[in-house]
Amino acid sequence: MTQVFYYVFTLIFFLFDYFILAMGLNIQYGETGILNFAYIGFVAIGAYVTGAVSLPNSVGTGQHYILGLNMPFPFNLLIGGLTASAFAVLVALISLRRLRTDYLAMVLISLSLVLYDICNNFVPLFNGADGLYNVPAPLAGVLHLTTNSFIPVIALVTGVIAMFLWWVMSRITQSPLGRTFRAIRDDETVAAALGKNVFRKQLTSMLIGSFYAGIGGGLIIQFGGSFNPSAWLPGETFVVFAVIIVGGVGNNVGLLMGSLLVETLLVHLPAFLPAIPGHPGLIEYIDAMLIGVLLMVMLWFRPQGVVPERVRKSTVIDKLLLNSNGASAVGESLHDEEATSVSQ
Amino acid sequence: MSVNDVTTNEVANAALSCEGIVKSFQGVVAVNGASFSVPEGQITALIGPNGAGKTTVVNILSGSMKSDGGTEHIGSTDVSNWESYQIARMGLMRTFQLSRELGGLTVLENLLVAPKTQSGESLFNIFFRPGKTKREEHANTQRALDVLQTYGLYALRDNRARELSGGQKKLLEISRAVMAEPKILLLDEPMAGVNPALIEKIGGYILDLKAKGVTILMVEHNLNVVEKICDHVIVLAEGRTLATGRLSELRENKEVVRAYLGEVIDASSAR
Amino acid sequence: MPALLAENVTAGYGRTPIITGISLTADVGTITTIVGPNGAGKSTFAKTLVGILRTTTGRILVDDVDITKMPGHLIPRNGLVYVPQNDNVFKSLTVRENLEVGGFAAKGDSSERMEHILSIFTDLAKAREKKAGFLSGGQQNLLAIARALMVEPKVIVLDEPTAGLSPAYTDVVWNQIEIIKNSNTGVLVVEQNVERALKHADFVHIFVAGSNHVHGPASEIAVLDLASIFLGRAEAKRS
Amino acid sequence: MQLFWLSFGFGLVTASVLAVSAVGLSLQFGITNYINFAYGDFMALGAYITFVFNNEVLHWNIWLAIVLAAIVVGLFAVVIQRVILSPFARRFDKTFYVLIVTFGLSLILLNVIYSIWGATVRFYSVPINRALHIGPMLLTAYQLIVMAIAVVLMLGVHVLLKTTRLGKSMRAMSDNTTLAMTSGIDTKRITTITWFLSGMLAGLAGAVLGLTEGNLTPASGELFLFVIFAAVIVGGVGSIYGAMAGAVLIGLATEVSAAFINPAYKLDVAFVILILTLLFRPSGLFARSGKG
Repeated sequence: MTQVFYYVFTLIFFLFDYFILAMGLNIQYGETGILNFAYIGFVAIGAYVTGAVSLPNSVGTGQHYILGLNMPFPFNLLIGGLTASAFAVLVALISLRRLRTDYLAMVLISLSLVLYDICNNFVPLFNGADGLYNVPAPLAGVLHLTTNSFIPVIALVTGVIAMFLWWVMSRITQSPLGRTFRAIRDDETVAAALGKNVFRKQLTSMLIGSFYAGIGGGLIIQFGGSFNPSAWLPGETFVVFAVIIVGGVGNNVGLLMGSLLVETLLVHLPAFLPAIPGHPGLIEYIDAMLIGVLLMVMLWFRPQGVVPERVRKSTVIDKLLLNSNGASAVGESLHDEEATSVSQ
Repeated sequence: MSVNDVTTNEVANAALSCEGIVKSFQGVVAVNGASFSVPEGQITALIGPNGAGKTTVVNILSGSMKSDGGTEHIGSTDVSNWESYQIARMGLMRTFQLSRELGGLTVLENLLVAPKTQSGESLFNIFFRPGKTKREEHANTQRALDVLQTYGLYALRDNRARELSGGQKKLLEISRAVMAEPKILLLDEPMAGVNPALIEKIGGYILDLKAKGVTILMVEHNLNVVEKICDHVIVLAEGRTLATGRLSELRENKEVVRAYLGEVIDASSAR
Repeated sequence: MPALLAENVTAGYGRTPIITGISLTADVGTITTIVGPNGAGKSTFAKTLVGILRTTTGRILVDDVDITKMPGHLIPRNGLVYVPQNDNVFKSLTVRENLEVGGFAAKGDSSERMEHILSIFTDLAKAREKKAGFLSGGQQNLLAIARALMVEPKVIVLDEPTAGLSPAYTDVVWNQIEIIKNSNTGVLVVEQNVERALKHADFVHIFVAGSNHVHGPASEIAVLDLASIFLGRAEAKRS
Repeated sequence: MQLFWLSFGFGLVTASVLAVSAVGLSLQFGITNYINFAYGDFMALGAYITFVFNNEVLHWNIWLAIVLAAIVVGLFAVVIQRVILSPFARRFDKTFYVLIVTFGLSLILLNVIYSIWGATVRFYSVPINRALHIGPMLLTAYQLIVMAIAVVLMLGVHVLLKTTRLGKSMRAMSDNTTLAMTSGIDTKRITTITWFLSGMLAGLAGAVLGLTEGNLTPASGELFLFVIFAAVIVGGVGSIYGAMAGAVLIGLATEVSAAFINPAYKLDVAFVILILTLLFRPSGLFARSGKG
């Protein structure tokens, strides 16, 4: 019974964590139109940095990493997110300015592989292929948690962070900045002709999205206490793409749905199935195939996702304005005919 | 002040001018030293036969395309080869020949994108100066709704722009540019593919803009329209400025007729 | 029987038709031109003939073969070739290779045909091994025409073959078109330059707003008030 | 100096594998105008099918196995193009979607390979091979044969493109698809053939990669993919000869640098060259002329 209880919280953790990751990729791909195939690399940076700054001095643990600051939660997480952001801006500065979509995709996927290669081989950075382990559990000391009772707590904490980040993201997507992002996604040339500094806005979008990637990654290492290169092979980026495309590009509720369908139900639930005897890992492989197939089927039959992007209606603002200015109501009836007569 | 005064004084009153614009695509010359100036507060037509380089000139003037040579001034500021967004911030707005609506945005949002400086476009302001952002957004929305009313798109404000008809997209294109409060407006064939009733209407809108002091340069090949609403005409042929003046004068100009109908084959009549 | 027969053709991009109910013919040994103001649908019509755009109504016959629904690459094999206005050569291929590609759809020996064509297009013969992308605009247009001729077409459709060319080079191109006409081929030219169109054409169609209600032998069209049609002073009337 | 020549020899071997795979990728890109992110998995598939023919079941000669595997992957590529990629490319006009689909395809194929052959490292059944001294270089007979295959294939591709009707049609189509169609080229047929060739080269490259590296793992193709990207971008995307030149440059640079830095990072050298190229000559060092 308790086993099931912890499984459920593990699923809840991943639901919220991938919701965070999906929001980050969505602002880049769904809102701004940047095809970031290196996304998982930024997640990894967040995870490693969060882990590295939370670990105590390396003496005795046998691990190699840069700092040993033993930083407490949530500052470690924040540092992880900010580092991922800073790195994303650096990458964008080099690659985003004049590359067409497919060049950019090639460069970013290459970057993702190179980061993987370096982290896997360069031991002094993040302990090479072994990765970081024994990362202190957040709040464990404060709340006197055991290995098991820790799981519901971190799931809850992640849920709270996800809700907060959802609120932040809604503020951004509903703001003029979010609108400008979508204008760039729809037509860069028009956005530029309207006086928008497209490159700078793309940088901003990369910065925001990668911060989310970093936080999501940081939470993963806090949850598991360890993180190594095999957790973030470039194909993992695709899982996040699957989450946002299945759920609904450009809609935060859709992203939560996508995280539930893809990450929770497809990726993690089958992990608890007993292995098929004689075929270790087969379930995971089939699982990954299913994600690929699901994404293609969705793209073909329902490209807008389970919960499509909302039409941002003017009614709310309109009501506010109508109170101060009655002219709009008169205008509506007058202009209805005109608008239809224009159709040709 | 009459139109003639403007044309004689055009250098002094030029809102926009260019000198020796050159552009070629893979060895094929599209614009070959076009030079002209657009008098302030007037409607100027840019006409010429197919392949004369009109759209390329508009693209270069608005910064959507880089020229191979030549200079451009807005007022007295040298803006040669500035980025598109920098030119837009100087108050020059353009429309596109084939309407380029921001398809995923609603009609209202298309307009709301346009105002040049919006404090809500900064991450800092969104979270730390929400009041200012909100006030600005409300003012912009009010103005956008007014513009939509003026252009007969009010009822469609919540429709996705990609769902509009061809004519409605044309109107959206113009109203979006107007929303940015341009000093200079470049219209690339605003009447192309538009039914006669709507041509009449768009013509009226353009005259209204002129009355508000907007300088307009429009590429147009419907010469009836040019005759009715334009003060001044620039004829472009083979990438060069062939003539400038009023349409009635230009109709008698042999070179202009030649550019439209082909060179006069009889050597004696060909100057 | 005309080499090319278009009957009641309507076509456009998406749902909106650009050209409506156009019928015309082009005969072997004659030049038929299509003139008209910008945006009248001249190029759209040319693209519809060769299968880049599809008709919504009407039919197109070449030598009595119905090509209306035929896959685009089979149309040249049936004797109808097209020279677009822009991007009309394979830029990274040499002049010779461009001609070879043109000859793929032809029956019989195309190397002989190529020598014959190069003997007419002397400019191209000199640039045989040059990449087409490095030719001047005028030379590219000539190469495009020469490539189209490689299939020994019954009808060749030229979309503004002299647009953007200098007057001298315009002469060169028209001379070639005259030669083509005399080699047992029907020529259909979309032309901006009305004087030229009238000088060389046997038959002229004037397109206005997507239809060709003014048409006739060049001599009849020449006496119309063309300036009024083009510079938009009044409705054109047949005299 | 001896170390230099040794690594130079390995560089030529890597360049050979790289050239074959980069040309395969470029051929397909030129025709369809989108990048196939599953290309690395096509390679891995080639390697494992070779393994099946050579070792697991049939015990055929390695070269025969490679050739047959290449043909199988070629046919497989055609099926993938017909059933999945081409419908997506026709339906969505933004490249975005097709790129994501090929990315997804890559995930599927990788896991198919894992499901069938597992994660264990596999080896071809080939006799142990003593290295031969070729001038200052030290190479095995297999490595020499791989180099010879690459040279022959590159010459073959050159002859195909420059002299045959098929090759000229392919080049014409990669220049301008509509014009090719109105000139009488059956663009659908050319696309199919190109995918077949591209798949064949991928399968072959994957197999010889396994042979030169001495082992095969399911992810080896994907890891090699970015080196291919580096070669293709450095050479100028879409240019076949650029891809060949890029392959030689990247192949030599990665192996020669491995003589002087930790060999674990030799592939990252490719990435550094890629970034430098993008910064200073974004259209590639050997960008094709005559086309913008």
